[in-house]
Amino acid sequence: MALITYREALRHALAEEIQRDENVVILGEEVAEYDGAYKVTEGLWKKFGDKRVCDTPISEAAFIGMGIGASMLGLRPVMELMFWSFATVAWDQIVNNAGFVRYMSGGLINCPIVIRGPANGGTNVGATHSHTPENMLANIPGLKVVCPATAYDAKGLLKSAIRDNDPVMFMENTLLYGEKWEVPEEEYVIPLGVADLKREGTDVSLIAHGRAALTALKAAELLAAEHDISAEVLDLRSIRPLDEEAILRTVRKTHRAVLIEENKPFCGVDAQISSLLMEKAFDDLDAPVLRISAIDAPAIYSPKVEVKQLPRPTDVVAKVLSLF
Amino acid sequence: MALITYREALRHALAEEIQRDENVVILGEEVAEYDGAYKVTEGLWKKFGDKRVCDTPISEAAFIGMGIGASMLGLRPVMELMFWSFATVAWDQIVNNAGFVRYMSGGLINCPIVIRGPANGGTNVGATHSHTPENMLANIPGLKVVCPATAYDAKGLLKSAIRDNDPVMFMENTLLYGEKWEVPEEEYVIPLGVADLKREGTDVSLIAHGRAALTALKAAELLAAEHDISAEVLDLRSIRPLDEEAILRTVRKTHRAVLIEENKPFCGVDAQISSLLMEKAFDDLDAPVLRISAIDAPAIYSPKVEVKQLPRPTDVVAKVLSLF
Amino acid sequence: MEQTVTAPDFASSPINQSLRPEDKLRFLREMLRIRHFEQAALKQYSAGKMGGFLHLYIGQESVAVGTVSLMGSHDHVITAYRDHGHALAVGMSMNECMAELFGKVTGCSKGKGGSMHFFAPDKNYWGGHGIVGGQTPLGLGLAYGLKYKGLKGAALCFMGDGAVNQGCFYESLNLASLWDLPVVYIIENNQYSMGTSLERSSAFRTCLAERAAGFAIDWDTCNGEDLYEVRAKAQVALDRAHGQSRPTVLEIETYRYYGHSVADAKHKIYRSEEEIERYKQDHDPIRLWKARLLTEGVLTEEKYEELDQASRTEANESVQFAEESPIPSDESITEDVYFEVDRQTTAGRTGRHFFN
Amino acid sequence: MEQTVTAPDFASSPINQSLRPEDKLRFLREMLRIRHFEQAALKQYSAGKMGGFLHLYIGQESVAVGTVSLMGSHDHVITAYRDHGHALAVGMSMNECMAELFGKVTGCSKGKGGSMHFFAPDKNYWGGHGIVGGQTPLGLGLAYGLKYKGLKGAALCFMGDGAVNQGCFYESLNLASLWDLPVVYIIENNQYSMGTSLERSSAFRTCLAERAAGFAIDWDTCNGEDLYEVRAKAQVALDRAHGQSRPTVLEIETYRYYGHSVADAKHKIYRSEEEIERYKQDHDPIRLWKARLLTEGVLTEEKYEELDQASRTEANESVQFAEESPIPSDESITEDVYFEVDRQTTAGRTGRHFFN
Ligand SMILES: Cc1ncc(C[n+]2csc(CCOP(=O)(O)OP(=O)(O)O)c2C)c(N)n1
Ligand SMILES: Cc1ncc(C[n+]2csc(CCOP(=O)(O)OP(=O)(O)O)c2C)c(N)n1
Ligand SMILES: [Mg+2]
Ligand SMILES: [Mg+2]
Repeated sequence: MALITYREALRHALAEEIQRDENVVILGEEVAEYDGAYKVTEGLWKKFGDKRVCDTPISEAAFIGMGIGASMLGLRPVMELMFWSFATVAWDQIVNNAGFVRYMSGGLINCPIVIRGPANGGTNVGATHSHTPENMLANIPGLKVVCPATAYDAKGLLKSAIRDNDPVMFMENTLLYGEKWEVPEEEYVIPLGVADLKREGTDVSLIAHGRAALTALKAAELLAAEHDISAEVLDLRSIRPLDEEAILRTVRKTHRAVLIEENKPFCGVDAQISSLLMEKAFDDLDAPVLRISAIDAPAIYSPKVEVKQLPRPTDVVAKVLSLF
Repeated sequence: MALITYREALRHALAEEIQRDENVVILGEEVAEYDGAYKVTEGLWKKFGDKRVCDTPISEAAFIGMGIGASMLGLRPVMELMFWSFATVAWDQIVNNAGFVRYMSGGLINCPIVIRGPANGGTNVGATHSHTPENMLANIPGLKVVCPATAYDAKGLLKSAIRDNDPVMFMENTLLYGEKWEVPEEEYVIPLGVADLKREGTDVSLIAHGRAALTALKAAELLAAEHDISAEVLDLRSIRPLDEEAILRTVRKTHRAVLIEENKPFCGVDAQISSLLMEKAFDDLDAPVLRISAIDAPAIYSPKVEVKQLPRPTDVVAKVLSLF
Repeated sequence: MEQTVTAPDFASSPINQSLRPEDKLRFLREMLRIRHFEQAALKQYSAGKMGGFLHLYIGQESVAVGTVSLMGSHDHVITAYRDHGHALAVGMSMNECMAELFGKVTGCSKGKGGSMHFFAPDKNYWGGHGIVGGQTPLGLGLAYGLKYKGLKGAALCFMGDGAVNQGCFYESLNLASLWDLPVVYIIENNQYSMGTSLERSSAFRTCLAERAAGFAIDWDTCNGEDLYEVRAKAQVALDRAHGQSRPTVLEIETYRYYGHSVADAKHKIYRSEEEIERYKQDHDPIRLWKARLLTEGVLTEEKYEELDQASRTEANESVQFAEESPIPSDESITEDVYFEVDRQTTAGRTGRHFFN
Repeated sequence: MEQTVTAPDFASSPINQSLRPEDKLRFLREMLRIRHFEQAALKQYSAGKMGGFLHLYIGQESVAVGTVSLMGSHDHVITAYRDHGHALAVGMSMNECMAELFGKVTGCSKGKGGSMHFFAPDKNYWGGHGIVGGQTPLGLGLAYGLKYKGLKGAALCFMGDGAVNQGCFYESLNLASLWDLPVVYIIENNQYSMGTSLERSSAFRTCLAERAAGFAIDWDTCNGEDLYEVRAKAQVALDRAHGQSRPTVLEIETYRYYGHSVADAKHKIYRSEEEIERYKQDHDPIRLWKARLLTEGVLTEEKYEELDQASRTEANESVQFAEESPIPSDESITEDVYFEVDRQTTAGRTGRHFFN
């Protein structure tokens, strides 16, 4: 297996799907001639040309809406938001059009669109550029939300997202673009709605998504090495659909859970996971399910401080220890 | 005490605050000459004139942003969204400007704005007009979110919201505008962040906000009358700040809780309340905390069916009974 | 648009000259269908048979009928919440429309969309959109999709005079012009956005459509009371879309007789009864079209009565159809949310999609 | 804007004629301060002393300095993320700006905003906004606030040539015109939005500012390399704001020498090195201003060296200041979120505000 970056994995997924289906088109700011602000689409414009890879003006409401309209006609647009933070100016299109058009038409209209881009803090770009809206968008029935943590997951999930006939909000992470993982050469897809048990353990379940899953893995290593605690790490990968069974399975095994996410705490995804465990695993729990989220303030710029605003492995370790 | 409608209570609060502070100005679509789409501002334009009560074009992004800019200069705009659903087109302004400007300026700039309007389903206006975004906006540190359930609360909370020096998202309910409650003639305010124990009980805590609090009250009556179960009803009133102590107090008293909201379930406010109870009341609970939310689909139009999409007293009763 | 001394007679424009008598009668019939459908709907609304809002199109019928009459097989329509007229004009049945208003399972959206959200993709009709201006980027997307697929078609995107103050419209204009997309934005200027007159909502030089000039987009204005003019001017836009793949903004002057929605109790306060009466008397598109056809000898009073009566009957029958249709089941609340779930594909069976 | 045969000399316009030599030297000094501040910042950025983005204003200095030089006590400024130039021009110290870039507690935003989010409300400077176009409704709000309070002032709202394609700008134009609000939208047209040239991002007739015409707003274009012209044209807009409470859109042609941000490695690919060189040689606002003042006899080479050196020194000292300043405490992460909490008012002490 080749060791490739998260960025390359995404690019390969895009290239493969462009080749596979003539209705797949990539649209977004700087995705074509500039090769992408974060170089995810590097080389694709050169390879596939103007029609399939296309630069847009800075008009998220219009071009996301345009993609939705085109998807209603049968195209499968893969729209890049330079940052998911910029979804704030296309919120209406995403929620009311992508989210609801199928429902309001009684199932007559589909919207096979993917909206993708990075959604993360930790890069010192300030509060306006550090949104993690997976919780808000997963609140909307009609939308699907995916947050891959590794190159392998990113590729397999993006391919599924593009083939999915419902609108998929695909949230990447700029801090991971340059990280490498093993990715098979042969084609594969990862279904949406299947969590990945990234580490087995017996004492506590660390449940996370996106980059927080990697934080959890590091914490698990520390717990094993320094505290003799065997932590299982479940990466949700897909927020909606959600792999509820996997969540219940791990908690019924370890009887303890710590939920980690980089979102802000109030009504974060982990609030939902916690309430799920409350409802369906109450008797399986030996201790309360605890949560670690970003420190509850807008993203601070100061680089040395922002790193502490997001959950770190040591934060997870401390939280886990408080359970024993 | 006079029996007045929720609508009148809001109107009185607006009129009193306009008279109290020359910086208070009401802005929104049809709020002036038309007397308000839902007649909340009826008569205010006639009484206070063009300067204080002002109709805007259908440009939510611009006029909400304008209100925020004006609030930075010291005005205290009270902006009406004809529906909170239309916040989708002003999402950037609400989140990034109102929510973050104080933080990003290191506390140099304040944003004493109120954005108010109805946020509810149940009126057969379809998915685009039935948003309940209290969960999403309470996710944003920097914003405050209030959801009054009665005329008394609406008046006292709106007055506090207008005097508050932070941005307050004030969510009303068209189904309540015409309902009447006792409201004192004398001036009063209700602080944000204080829940209201609307009914005392011993067996189970029903925790809710907005119209769901009234549903909970009706359920409590049914439970008492038909099942001899004594339910306590806590109305959160304010989502952020949140009266955590009151939540813990009631649950530590009854040891059982059912959470009711009209929001969609995934990452709804009650996901947060459940996770709070998980973390801080785990040992106090005799049963899992259960949730009732709107049925998880975009709001259906069909009047006879939509009424079943939102939590009804009988749904609450059934859920409570499942705990015993 | 400068006022010319003698107004041109658009009856003589090529697209109208080629009309056969039966075409002209069909337009009359279509306008009457809209009017009678809505009058029946209004009656049922008042009788408590439906919920939510009901935005009537009555007074504006010539716009939908005139423009839609030009559509070829690759032309598409999208509009706002005042959508019954366009729906019927593209050929939707009164039954499915009335049933939708009644919230019945036989409605065009199975009772899920309601008055503001009618759809018929099989008739190139993409709704019915409740958020003011929200349809404008979607219309752009239809045009983009047509161009992408290499089809010679256009997207007709309708909007109100108030909707022009939503920003996404301008973003769409820029994209349409920059990318040569075949979209025709039709501003149905009925002079009011709810209770706000045009002058109180919008700053402009001569008209709203002129705002398109700044984006290097061709624009025109049009007297909507005259079906011939509507067709003639809309055809210019369609030709531009089909031939040059260029957008147009066409502002059509029109008028609504009823309130913004049926719930609008103030509509005789923000505008005078005389104004409404004047429009009904002197500018009614059906009345004018009828007079025109009588003059042309295409129509007789008897034929008019026949058409009028037929539409009335159709409307009444649609009420009965709606009345007798079943309401959606409780389970249907969570249907039509996800394609994959509805079809029970592997994707739809993987993971939890709903959270009650 | 038509090309006139002999370009007018804006030195002779009243607002420039009244300038004293020391004013002219002050403008030079301000431009040099911006340039040296940013060059120092670039060096520190490359040395890893700061995070995030760094969008340099170098090449555009005449725009901020020229326009801000006209501001009276009730005039206000708001801009986008390329905000260092405006910040220094309104009188912010290099220390607080550099410290902000370093993420230090002594920064203008206590290290919370970073490069894109500078603020100094005491100097009528309202930021520094990261979302493209997001400042345009806020600028409208400043103008509205001024008018509401009965103050004779204006809001200068700066934006890029790419930002004109955000819809809220047009919503703002409509409101500004409809309500006679004293806002001046200044498009700093540096010909690129990131890697996209003007022609690839925007459809227009003669220029971007002309889009304002559709909203019945006065507009003009301006050669930004000439400080005199910037002042003369901006003064017309300010007079209109102050005297008639009317908005203006002023498009100022300018150029940035560096990439979109320092991270923009491709900026010599989407535009040619020759193009950049040509601007530096023939259109540099500082070089041109220097030449002008030398010609006018207001400046000597020695004086120039002195000013240049002073700005360099100030910049270097600001680096040292930033370097030596403390970083924010961990607790400060949750400070400055809510006024009421920070002040520990009753409201701030009631209920839970934070949820970790
Ligand atoms: C974004 C948004 N803001 C406000 C509304 C409420 N609203 C619905 S229709 C309408 C008036 C629209 O007027 P116009 O565009 O002229 O269309 P008309 O009703 O005259 O057909 C308003 C304010 C809405 N649906 N969406
Ligand atoms: C809504 C939004 N979309 C995209 C971006 C990313 N972005 C930041 S600056 C920029 C280019 C803006 O160009 P222009 O307005 O010409 O200003 P300039 O950088 O030239 O000063 C882009 C695309 C953003 N910050 N906000
Ligand atoms: Mg109208
Ligand atoms: Mg630019």
